[in-house]
Amino acid sequence: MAKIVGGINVTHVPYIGRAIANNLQQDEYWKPFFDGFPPIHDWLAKVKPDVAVVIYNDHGLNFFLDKMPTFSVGAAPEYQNADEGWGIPTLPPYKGDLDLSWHMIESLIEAEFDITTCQEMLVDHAFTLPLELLWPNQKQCPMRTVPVCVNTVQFPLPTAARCFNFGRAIGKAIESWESDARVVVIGTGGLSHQLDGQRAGFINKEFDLMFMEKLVNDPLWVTRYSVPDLVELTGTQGVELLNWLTMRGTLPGDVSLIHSNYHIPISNTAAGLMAMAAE
Amino acid sequence: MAKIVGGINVTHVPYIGRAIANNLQQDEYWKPFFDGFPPIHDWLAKVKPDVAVVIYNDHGLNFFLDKMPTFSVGAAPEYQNADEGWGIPTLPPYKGDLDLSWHMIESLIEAEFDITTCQEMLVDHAFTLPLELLWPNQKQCPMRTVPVCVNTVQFPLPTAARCFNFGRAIGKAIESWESDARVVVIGTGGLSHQLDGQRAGFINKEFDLMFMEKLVNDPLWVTRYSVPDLVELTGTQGVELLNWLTMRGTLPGDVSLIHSNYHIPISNTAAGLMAMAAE
Amino acid sequence: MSTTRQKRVIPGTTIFDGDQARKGYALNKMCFSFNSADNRAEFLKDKEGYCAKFHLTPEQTEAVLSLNVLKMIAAGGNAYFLAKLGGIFGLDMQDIGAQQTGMTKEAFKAKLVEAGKN
Amino acid sequence: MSTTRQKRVIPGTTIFDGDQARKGYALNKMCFSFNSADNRAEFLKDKEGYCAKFHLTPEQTEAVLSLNVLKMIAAGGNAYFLAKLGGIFGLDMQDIGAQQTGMTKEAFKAKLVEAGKN
Ligand SMILES: [Fe+3]
Ligand SMILES: [Fe+3]
Repeated sequence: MAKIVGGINVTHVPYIGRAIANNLQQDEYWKPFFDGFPPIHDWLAKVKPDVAVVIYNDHGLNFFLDKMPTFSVGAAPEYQNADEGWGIPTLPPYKGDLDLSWHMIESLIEAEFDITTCQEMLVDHAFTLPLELLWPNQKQCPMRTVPVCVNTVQFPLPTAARCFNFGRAIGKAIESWESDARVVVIGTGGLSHQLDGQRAGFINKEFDLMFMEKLVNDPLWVTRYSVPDLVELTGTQGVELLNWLTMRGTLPGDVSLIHSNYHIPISNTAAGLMAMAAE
Repeated sequence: MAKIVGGINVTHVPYIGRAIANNLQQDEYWKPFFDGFPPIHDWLAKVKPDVAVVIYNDHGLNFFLDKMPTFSVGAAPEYQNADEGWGIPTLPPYKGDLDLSWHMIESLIEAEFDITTCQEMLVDHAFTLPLELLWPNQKQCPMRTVPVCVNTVQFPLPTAARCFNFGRAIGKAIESWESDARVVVIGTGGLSHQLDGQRAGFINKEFDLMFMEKLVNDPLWVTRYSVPDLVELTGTQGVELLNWLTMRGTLPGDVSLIHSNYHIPISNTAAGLMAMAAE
Repeated sequence: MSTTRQKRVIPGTTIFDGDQARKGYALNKMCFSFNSADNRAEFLKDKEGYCAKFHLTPEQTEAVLSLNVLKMIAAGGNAYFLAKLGGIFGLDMQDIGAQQTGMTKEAFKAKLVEAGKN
Repeated sequence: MSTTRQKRVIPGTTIFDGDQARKGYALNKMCFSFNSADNRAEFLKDKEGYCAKFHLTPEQTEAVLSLNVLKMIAAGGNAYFLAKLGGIFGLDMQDIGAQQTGMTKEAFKAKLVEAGKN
């Protein structure tokens, strides 16, 4: 059976793409963010995953409001990045893992998650940048991948409890996959930020730090909050932390924190990073 | 609060469209099928619904395999019919009911159904023909409508139990809608038929009649069967009976059978029809 | 490359699962394009070229050109999408049923009527 | 016509719920089209004509032409889609944040830095 080696949560602001393209990693503005990664690179070199399941939200590249799924799972041989409207150069395609995709789809529907299956799928910055940050300076990402999208665009969003349980079902699916592959799960987005409205620029450091702390040993803590609570506490885009929570749900048993980092601001966002090893 | 007056299940073979267009209702081939409807027309005239929630499966008009939802709910002001590949004339647009659509969407996500919301949606013969059969000879269908799609195309399909519970959640959503509207729920498709393979033409009268009988007072009977069981028992397209089961789930409390009809064959299909009044 | 789950065997029946979907994606995508009358006309003008445009495998192209439904299914075709291809040639569901079962259309229709009598 | 549920009020914040989505569909669909460079060029050539092509309301068109983000949100615009419109004009998230909060860009950036210090 496949093994989940652990999980990583990381912010996905588009702006990061520009910093990488222009080699700004050691600039004053960017250093506190990029310096979070080397310990996680070391851990990845040690646990050697073959496949990355990436849990993120699409920002209007692959999905529009005509067909907006709550949860969707990719099942394509390859995933293309594409222009999101800013004319930023697109990244090379990502290898899929069709065996894992279909095994997950079968397990998730059996477990009564009503997913949308995507046999063709464009992946946006929320998928590409975390992979770029975690496996830097490569011509093409060395992982096989399975994209999983959570709707954080069109309200109502799935509840925190539903997301955690969705993560649990993904974890069980991976662990019941007849393969000797080593799998890392990545959740992207957040932490607190709000792009729109008179409250634009809202950040909540206190909540973010509590959330990161609880996520290790008491992840159900966050399920006490409704989605509107989470908007109030973390901002209209801060709710992307649902992707972090879904990732955490995938990890079986107890976890140990490998490394974490938190820095304000990157663009309008509180930038968080956490890696956890599965026991 | 809105009231569910009852539910209707009916076959949706495209061929029926041609019979209506050519006025063949009283021809020898079609008479046993069309004669099933007048008692249901009488019942509808008595219970006077304002809105029809139509539970069906898309046949590759609105959805392709690039984005194939398990469950989807329409939220458009109007739904267009369109060419499905056979060049049959398209029917006039159907009025939506945005208030009910969004109320259902909010309730269903809260109840942990991971639906796809469709703010633009083409409706195929599985939606249009049942409305045509139930409200014949009208310029435009007099109901406001909410389309609900169940995936019966790409396996794995949702289990029978999941479909029944999805129906239950739809029923609760309708009944908690602050409106004085009267709602009829329609499930379309089936009964036993298989279009593809060496077993094409397979029909299972015994199972269909048992299913129709159980659907009134013991609908959970069918949840003893897995989806592959249902394919074996009813054919590759016979699994469209999941739409019937979903409809049955929406009806609160006990139901009484208004009328039913069963005739073999219409095209390659065992044609079923049932109307049930909610208490 | 395929799922390792044990599959249910139902004689004469192909379940359109992930394995079928993987094989048949290009073929089904071509059939989906036949919702448009323009695309149907383009296909009829140059069938082989149209198949190539959708990157069909040789096996799929051969099945389409010979209008062999069982071969299309073996190549990953899904009944709901294939029906749109059948429609281009004016084939109804009894034509397609007869072809797959190796019966005459009359015999196939008689078999359907018979199913109502038991 | 709107949902009858009681809504959570969060000052300075619009939740993109069904009511917003109903109002904003045309505007958001136009913004979604800006994933394509050709469409962005077409919009820049004739902004008003491009808005009309997507059937924007007068209120939406006015908000787009004046590049007023708060008005776009009031007219049903969603932040994720509106960002694609902002990108056309080279606006970054601090420009957009400053405009909405009535601050200078420098003050808005200082406010963000401040949030890291408490
Ligand atoms: Fe984001
Ligand atoms: Fe059907």
